Amino acid sequence: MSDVKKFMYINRKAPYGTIYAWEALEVVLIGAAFEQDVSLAFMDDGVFQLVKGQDTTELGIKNFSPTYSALGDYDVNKIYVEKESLEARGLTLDDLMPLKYEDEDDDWAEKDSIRVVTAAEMAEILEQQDVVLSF
Amino acid sequence: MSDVKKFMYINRKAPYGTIYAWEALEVVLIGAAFEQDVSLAFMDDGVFQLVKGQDTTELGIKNFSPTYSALGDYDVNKIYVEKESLEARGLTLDDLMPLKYEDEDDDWAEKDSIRVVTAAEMAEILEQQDVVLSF
Amino acid sequence: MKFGIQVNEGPYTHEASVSALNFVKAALDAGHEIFRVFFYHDGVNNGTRLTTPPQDDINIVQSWSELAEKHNIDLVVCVAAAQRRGIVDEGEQERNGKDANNIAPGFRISGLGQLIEAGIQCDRLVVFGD
Amino acid sequence: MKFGIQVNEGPYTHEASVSALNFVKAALDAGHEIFRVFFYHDGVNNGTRLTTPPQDDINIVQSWSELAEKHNIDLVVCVAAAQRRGIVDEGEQERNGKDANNIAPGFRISGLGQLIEAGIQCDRLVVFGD
Amino acid sequence: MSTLHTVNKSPFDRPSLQTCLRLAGKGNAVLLFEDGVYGAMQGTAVADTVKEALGNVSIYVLGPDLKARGVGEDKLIDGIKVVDYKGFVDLTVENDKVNAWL
Amino acid sequence: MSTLHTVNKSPFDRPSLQTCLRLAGKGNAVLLFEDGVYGAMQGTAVADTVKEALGNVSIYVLGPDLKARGVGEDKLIDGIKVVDYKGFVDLTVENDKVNAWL
Repeated sequence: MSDVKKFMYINRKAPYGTIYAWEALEVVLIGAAFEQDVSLAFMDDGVFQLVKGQDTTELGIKNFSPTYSALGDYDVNKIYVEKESLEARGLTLDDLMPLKYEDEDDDWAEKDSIRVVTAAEMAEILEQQDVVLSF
Repeated sequence: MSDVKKFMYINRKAPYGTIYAWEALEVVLIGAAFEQDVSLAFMDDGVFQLVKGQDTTELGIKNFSPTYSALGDYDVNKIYVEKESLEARGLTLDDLMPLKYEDEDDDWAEKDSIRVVTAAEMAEILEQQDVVLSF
Repeated sequence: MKFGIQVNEGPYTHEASVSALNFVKAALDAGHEIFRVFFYHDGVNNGTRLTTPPQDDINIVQSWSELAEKHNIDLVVCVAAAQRRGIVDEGEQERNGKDANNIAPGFRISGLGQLIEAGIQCDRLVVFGD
Repeated sequence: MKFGIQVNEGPYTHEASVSALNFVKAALDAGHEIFRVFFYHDGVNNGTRLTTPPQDDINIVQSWSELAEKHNIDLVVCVAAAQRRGIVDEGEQERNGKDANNIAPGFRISGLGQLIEAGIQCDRLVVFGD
Repeated sequence: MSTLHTVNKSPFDRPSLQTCLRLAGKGNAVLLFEDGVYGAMQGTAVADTVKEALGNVSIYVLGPDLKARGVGEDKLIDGIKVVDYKGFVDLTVENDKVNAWL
Repeated sequence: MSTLHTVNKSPFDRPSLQTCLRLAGKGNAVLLFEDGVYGAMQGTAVADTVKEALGNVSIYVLGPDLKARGVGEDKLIDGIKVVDYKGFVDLTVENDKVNAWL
């Protein structure tokens, strides 16, 4: 096994109703400092975490959704969203925040971090991981 | 409104996986001392609470299922179980603990506390309540 | 109208505490009475003064304490649920031989009868949970 | 084989703590090494010494403490999750100006890096949660 | 007696909404809040069930929870009414009791 | 690489089992424990889905959790194997990683 492991963070819960989404993101941010090969997967209600236009002002609690946009700066840019989960919830890529990163191997071109994948593709991605953290 | 209120305890969660079933039962036992008109409803995974033959020895945690059999002694004898929830889980009345009570208005005859009701009947029973506690 | 409130989940972990806080504030604003807030299950964790939430987020425990003081609201933590989860006041500390307590200002620990009483006395019982 | 264990839920509320305890015991019995148990989310509530569980039920906190002492297991409570939920050791007590602490014997409070490190160092990471 | 049913669970994660709609009496009111607000969205796998239920019960959704989740009011199923916390309190007063489908 | 998937949720209460079976690779192992053991029962609304999955993955169920819930081994879907905690540990060793479907 090489020194670098493939870490996958699986996000399957909606934001705000419970804290899992936010505390998972805190792990991802800390984990980014360890220079492993990091991916995030969003499926089931986890896809709701990425919906744009979140505004928690009237609830009086912290809106943590801007943090997703900062993931690219932490070199976290492989964000897989399951197509089947989006469809069951009436969502398309256009409903999600446009997460970007700058590709240092391609003259710092700005690219999309989010990749919508089918269940079959997601299954393959999961197979390739070394460590899976679930939230 | 009369002095006696109709209290309904709704149980919709499986036992042991989470504590809701057991802590709900603790409320029912304390509530029995207040001489209100008490009913219990079991639906969704709550019907699993009443399955007979529970044995937690190998898990090393408390088996609270014998407490259901004591409910009759606390004058808690209206226990409604939704038919549709049983059927979806492959269960019949025979799979449940035989909960009994002695009817003081009928020469202390031993009677069954559990009544399997359809969703439509359950809806009517819920309509008649004054206070609903949900677990 | 007289309201009883039941809170079944801990702060931050579940939105239930915040929903209950917002509901109680709106009910008070509309001139209703809050007879009691009863904390059950993990809801008892609303009553610890040892939390240090992030500075950019709501301080839920403090919000309850302030609300209780301002509007004289009865915040009751269930004793049985509290014992399982380590929420302790001075009386419980002594009774159970503990070397510390962690109850927050404005909260008191009492029995489940206080929940039933709220159900009997109040015009409405509203449950917030998971 | 070297195991890392993550526990995401509080004792009693969810079976996760008991499952993790039983898994750790079975792994030790089979001759494996437990590198670390990391308590996250409500899992941090496993680390309070202020619980008084019913006498006819398992004492989960004490079971962790005994296991840690007997097998020298590293029980780590996440500091960020602990601050939100009021789990405090002496260092945190001082740092956050609290008047008490409640950490149980054998537990220590540290950062999320300890979880990532467990993921890197261990042959297997097993997560227990809700 | 009229009942206010509250649903705080995502209909994609728990059976709460489905069970609530199966057991709510005719003319009752249902309030979707917390993660329950996702049940008010158009075009989802449960939208048809919810639309059908509108013939039996009144359905409300809590605005502050919608906004937190980025769900615009233009995304809601026709006939569902948005209320704020004051409206939530009013609903508990207008009905005789509250039944929380946790 | 072979994966052990763990499912600790009732298939009637959460989508965990369904999602796990949708995303588990061919030849992977699935362990049902805690409330997840209800997914191993015959004659339920999800039993056909589970039976079908047995063509793709191996399914195990944790005995101590079955007993706690009063589910006899005679009630299990054919082909599901019962393991104890030692067997759970062995499964995590035999597979390259563990994926918990919480």
